[in-house]
Amino acid sequence: MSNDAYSARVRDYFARPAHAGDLSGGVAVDIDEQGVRIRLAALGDRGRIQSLRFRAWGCPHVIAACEYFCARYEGAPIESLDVFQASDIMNDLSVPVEKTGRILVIQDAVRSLGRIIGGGSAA
Amino acid sequence: MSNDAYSARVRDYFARPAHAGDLSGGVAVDIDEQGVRIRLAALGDRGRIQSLRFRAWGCPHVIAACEYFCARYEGAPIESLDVFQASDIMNDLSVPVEKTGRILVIQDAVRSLGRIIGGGSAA
Amino acid sequence: MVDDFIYLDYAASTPLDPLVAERLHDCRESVFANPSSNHAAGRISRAMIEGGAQQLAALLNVDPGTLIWTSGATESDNLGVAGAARFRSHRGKHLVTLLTEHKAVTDVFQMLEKEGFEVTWLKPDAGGCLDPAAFASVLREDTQLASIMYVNNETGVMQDIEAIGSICRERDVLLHVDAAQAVGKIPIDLQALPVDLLSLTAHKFYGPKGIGALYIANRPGCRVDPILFGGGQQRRIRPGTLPADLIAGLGLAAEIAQSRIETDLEHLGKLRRALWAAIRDVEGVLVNGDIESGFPGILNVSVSGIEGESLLLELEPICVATGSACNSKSQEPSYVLRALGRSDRLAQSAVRFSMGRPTTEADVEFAGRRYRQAVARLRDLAPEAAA
Amino acid sequence: MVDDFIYLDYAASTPLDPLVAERLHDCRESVFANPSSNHAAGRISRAMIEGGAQQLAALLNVDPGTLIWTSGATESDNLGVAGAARFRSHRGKHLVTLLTEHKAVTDVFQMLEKEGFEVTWLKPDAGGCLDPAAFASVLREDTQLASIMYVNNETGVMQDIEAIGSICRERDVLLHVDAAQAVGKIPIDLQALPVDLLSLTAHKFYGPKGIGALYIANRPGCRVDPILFGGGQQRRIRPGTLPADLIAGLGLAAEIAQSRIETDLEHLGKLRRALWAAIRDVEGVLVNGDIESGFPGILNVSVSGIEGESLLLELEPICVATGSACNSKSQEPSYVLRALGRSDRLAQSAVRFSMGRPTTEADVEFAGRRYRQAVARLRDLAPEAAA
Ligand SMILES: Cc1ncc(COP(=O)(O)O)c(C=O)c1O
Ligand SMILES: Cc1ncc(COP(=O)(O)O)c(C=O)c1O
Repeated sequence: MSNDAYSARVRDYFARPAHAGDLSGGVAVDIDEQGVRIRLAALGDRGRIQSLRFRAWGCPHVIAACEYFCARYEGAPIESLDVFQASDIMNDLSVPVEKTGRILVIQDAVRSLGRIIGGGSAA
Repeated sequence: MSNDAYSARVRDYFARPAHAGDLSGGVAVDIDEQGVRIRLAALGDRGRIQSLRFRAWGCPHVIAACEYFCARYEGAPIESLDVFQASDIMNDLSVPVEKTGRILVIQDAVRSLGRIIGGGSAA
Repeated sequence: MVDDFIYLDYAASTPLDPLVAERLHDCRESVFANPSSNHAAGRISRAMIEGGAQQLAALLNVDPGTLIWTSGATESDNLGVAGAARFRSHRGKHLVTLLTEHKAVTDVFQMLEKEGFEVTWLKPDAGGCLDPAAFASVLREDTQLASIMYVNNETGVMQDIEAIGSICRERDVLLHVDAAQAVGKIPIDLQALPVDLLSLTAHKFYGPKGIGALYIANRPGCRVDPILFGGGQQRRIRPGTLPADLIAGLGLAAEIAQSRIETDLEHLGKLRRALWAAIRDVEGVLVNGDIESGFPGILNVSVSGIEGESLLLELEPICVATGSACNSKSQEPSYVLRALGRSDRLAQSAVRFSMGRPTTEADVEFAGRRYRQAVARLRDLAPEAAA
Repeated sequence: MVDDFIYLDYAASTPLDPLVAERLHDCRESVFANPSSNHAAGRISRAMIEGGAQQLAALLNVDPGTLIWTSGATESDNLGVAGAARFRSHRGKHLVTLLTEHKAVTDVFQMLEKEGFEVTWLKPDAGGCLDPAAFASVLREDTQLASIMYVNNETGVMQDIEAIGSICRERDVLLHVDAAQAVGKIPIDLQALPVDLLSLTAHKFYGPKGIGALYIANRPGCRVDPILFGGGQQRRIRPGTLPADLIAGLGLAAEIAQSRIETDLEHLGKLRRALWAAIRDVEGVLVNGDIESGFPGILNVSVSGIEGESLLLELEPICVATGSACNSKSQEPSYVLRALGRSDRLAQSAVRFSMGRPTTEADVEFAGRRYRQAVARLRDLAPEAAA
């Protein structure tokens, strides 16, 4: 309902973030920007992202966006991280525009993750 | 009740002005002042006022005041007209102060009536 | 309805539509949170407000986002007129209005004059109408705003808002319309009508008292400076906790009005004809306004040789007005009727009968009879009758 | 009460007292006429308004004639502050207020600054209190008006209005008090308290939304310029058709409040103690304001390491506020808590629990449990938890 500041998906991801937590092994990025703190951890396997986990400190949209990202990119090709777009989150989760900056922080984290995990698997 | 612009007596006198009308014989004064028009007619008898009648064009307080005057002064000594006070009407009928001017018009008419009827009975 | 009086003062205020009363009552348990609150209870209040906005928007054929809630038409008039005049004051300080506007408009213009604005006060013709050509002729390069009411509250006279609005659009002048007596009573389509700001109040169309709105067209240059300051509610245009229940009531009243506007108009037309038929041959009786055109819910008549206050008391138990309700307490003859050229005496004898949905033909026939009797008795009481 | 949420936001707004709801509903048939109308129906409305005025006057121990009806505390604050400042501007243009006032006061002072007034903004101490001596020290020869709120809407902190008012009287400075959170909740005797202008709103004490009042002491030099213009209602101080039903509702709410103010205070004190007991050992939790003094209906707490918006969502179905309702939509940390010296982060994590008559101990215990769980889960989600 339009009177709710949070879409149903945001509420759902926020309440049950299946990918919250850590991974043993793999790589991780930490980012602390715009009052948002995120850690994304990934385990790659033969060009694909095998597992994703996150930790986050921020508003409900940030937490939900992290979960959304993890749920969507587990199993995806590692290269797809390079073309990940914050605008997908904005649209799919109906994030209000004034929060664009925060969602871009997640985009930054994802891109860094892509570089690390790509570099890691090449090594 | 205080929310009523008219006291119960004003409503009563206005609705049933027993002394409205004319007298055959006697004396009368006509006055037209402050947007109020009044005719007071009186019949004197041996120093007393035997009958009083009025006609009036004005607000309800003016009409009620004329009736009040007539009802009260029928049978009174003619001299009492000289000491008639508008303030009696103001108090007894709870006339709002902004109408003082109009009630003074009635006082003028009563005083004139006193002079004429006094003069008339002396003649 | 209380039956020890006959209420013919619907232009002053209307009773709640029974459905609106029920809606208000139903709100009391679940719709009480502050609609600005970001929680479940607050969302319920917000939903009620959005529903109300949609209903009112449908009645006026506008986007709900163009509506600002106020405490009534007085505040809407103040916000629309003073707010727009100030917002555009850097472009020019000339304003135009009509002598027969409601006090909530004329008093604002007088205040603006003290603030340094220049106001042209137009006089309507003897029938109360403003000639659009006369209006056009006073507009200047620096004219920024005009305020012309839709239906006059004393006489029911209707202005040609379409023509006046078109002139305003051509000349880049904002038009504010006080539609307190028009909304919910005559069809108003703001997609078709060139109006920039429009004031309304719910209690004139069977909605609750204490709630009104200002429509602000979504056009460049059409904005208002706020007149009240506080929280960030309503895009900072008007602060204060919104009464979600009253807005829901206003919305339902608007929806009901929309569904029956034609029926209501027909009903009122019949009543006005019946009332006029009952009193038209009273000697010296005159219609203030125009019996043919004009809003049919109002019949305003003067009569020669009768004092107005006594007439009103004599008419009891019929509840009618002299002039507008806001002036009923003062003894002064209506400035609206004076502007139509009535003498002080005739203006002072004016009685405004205003009919509404619950009014019956029996009501107006009784009122007509009573009017004849009242005039006859007061004439009989007057000194002239002795002659 | 709807039972899919627990409402702990009584400082934002209260539900109608059931008796008040009945009174409002009962008004719908007979109390609808315009109270300015000089006829039988209008008299009924006037009588309702006078009754309401008497009930409110009794609560405050004032003469009913000192009360001006408004649409709520926002309008009352605007009228009291801007109206009095302008009325006395020929004597001087210095004004004094507190940084932690409600927006309906601070935004008016900011507007007055643009108009050429000079405003001294006082900072309270870390507990939110204004030291009367600090207040006295900023008064000047040309100081005309001070506005100091009674109970702070975010923290419940109470100012020493008696001491501040006495200083004002000595120095011939008018004192306006925003008592929106105090009226009907704590005893206020305006015969004893040296206050010149006092704002209130019915929906904070179980009365209807859309109606409030401004008390204007009957003392020389204590007057306000109107901020709205229109009909001659309310001695020209505030125009517009008065909502007699809402005023009757406000009056009854005032009467009910008067009869149970002590019981209510005791009830709220118990609840606040229980709530604080349930959360006080959460790591890093801090009271904003003062748990000992202060209005017992409000408990505002911050907690380290927690993002406020997520905390609020996690607390659902408990309806609470961050900061005040009017600011709930904005992401900015409360300016009130910043003025108390809280960091942005701590201010942003603030939760205001506000209790009311219907609140039970079970409600606050549930809320306390939920708060602990919420803090724990959010901490667990944060990157630090990984370390
Ligand atoms: C034409 C007109 N404008 C404005 C108003 C003011 O409306 P309200 O008293 O609801 O503020 C009224 C009614 O009193 C009116 O008839
Ligand atoms: C202290 C204070 N002042 C003023 C107001 C404004 O009241 P209202 O929204 O009823 O105009 C409020 C409540 O929102 C308040 O808490």
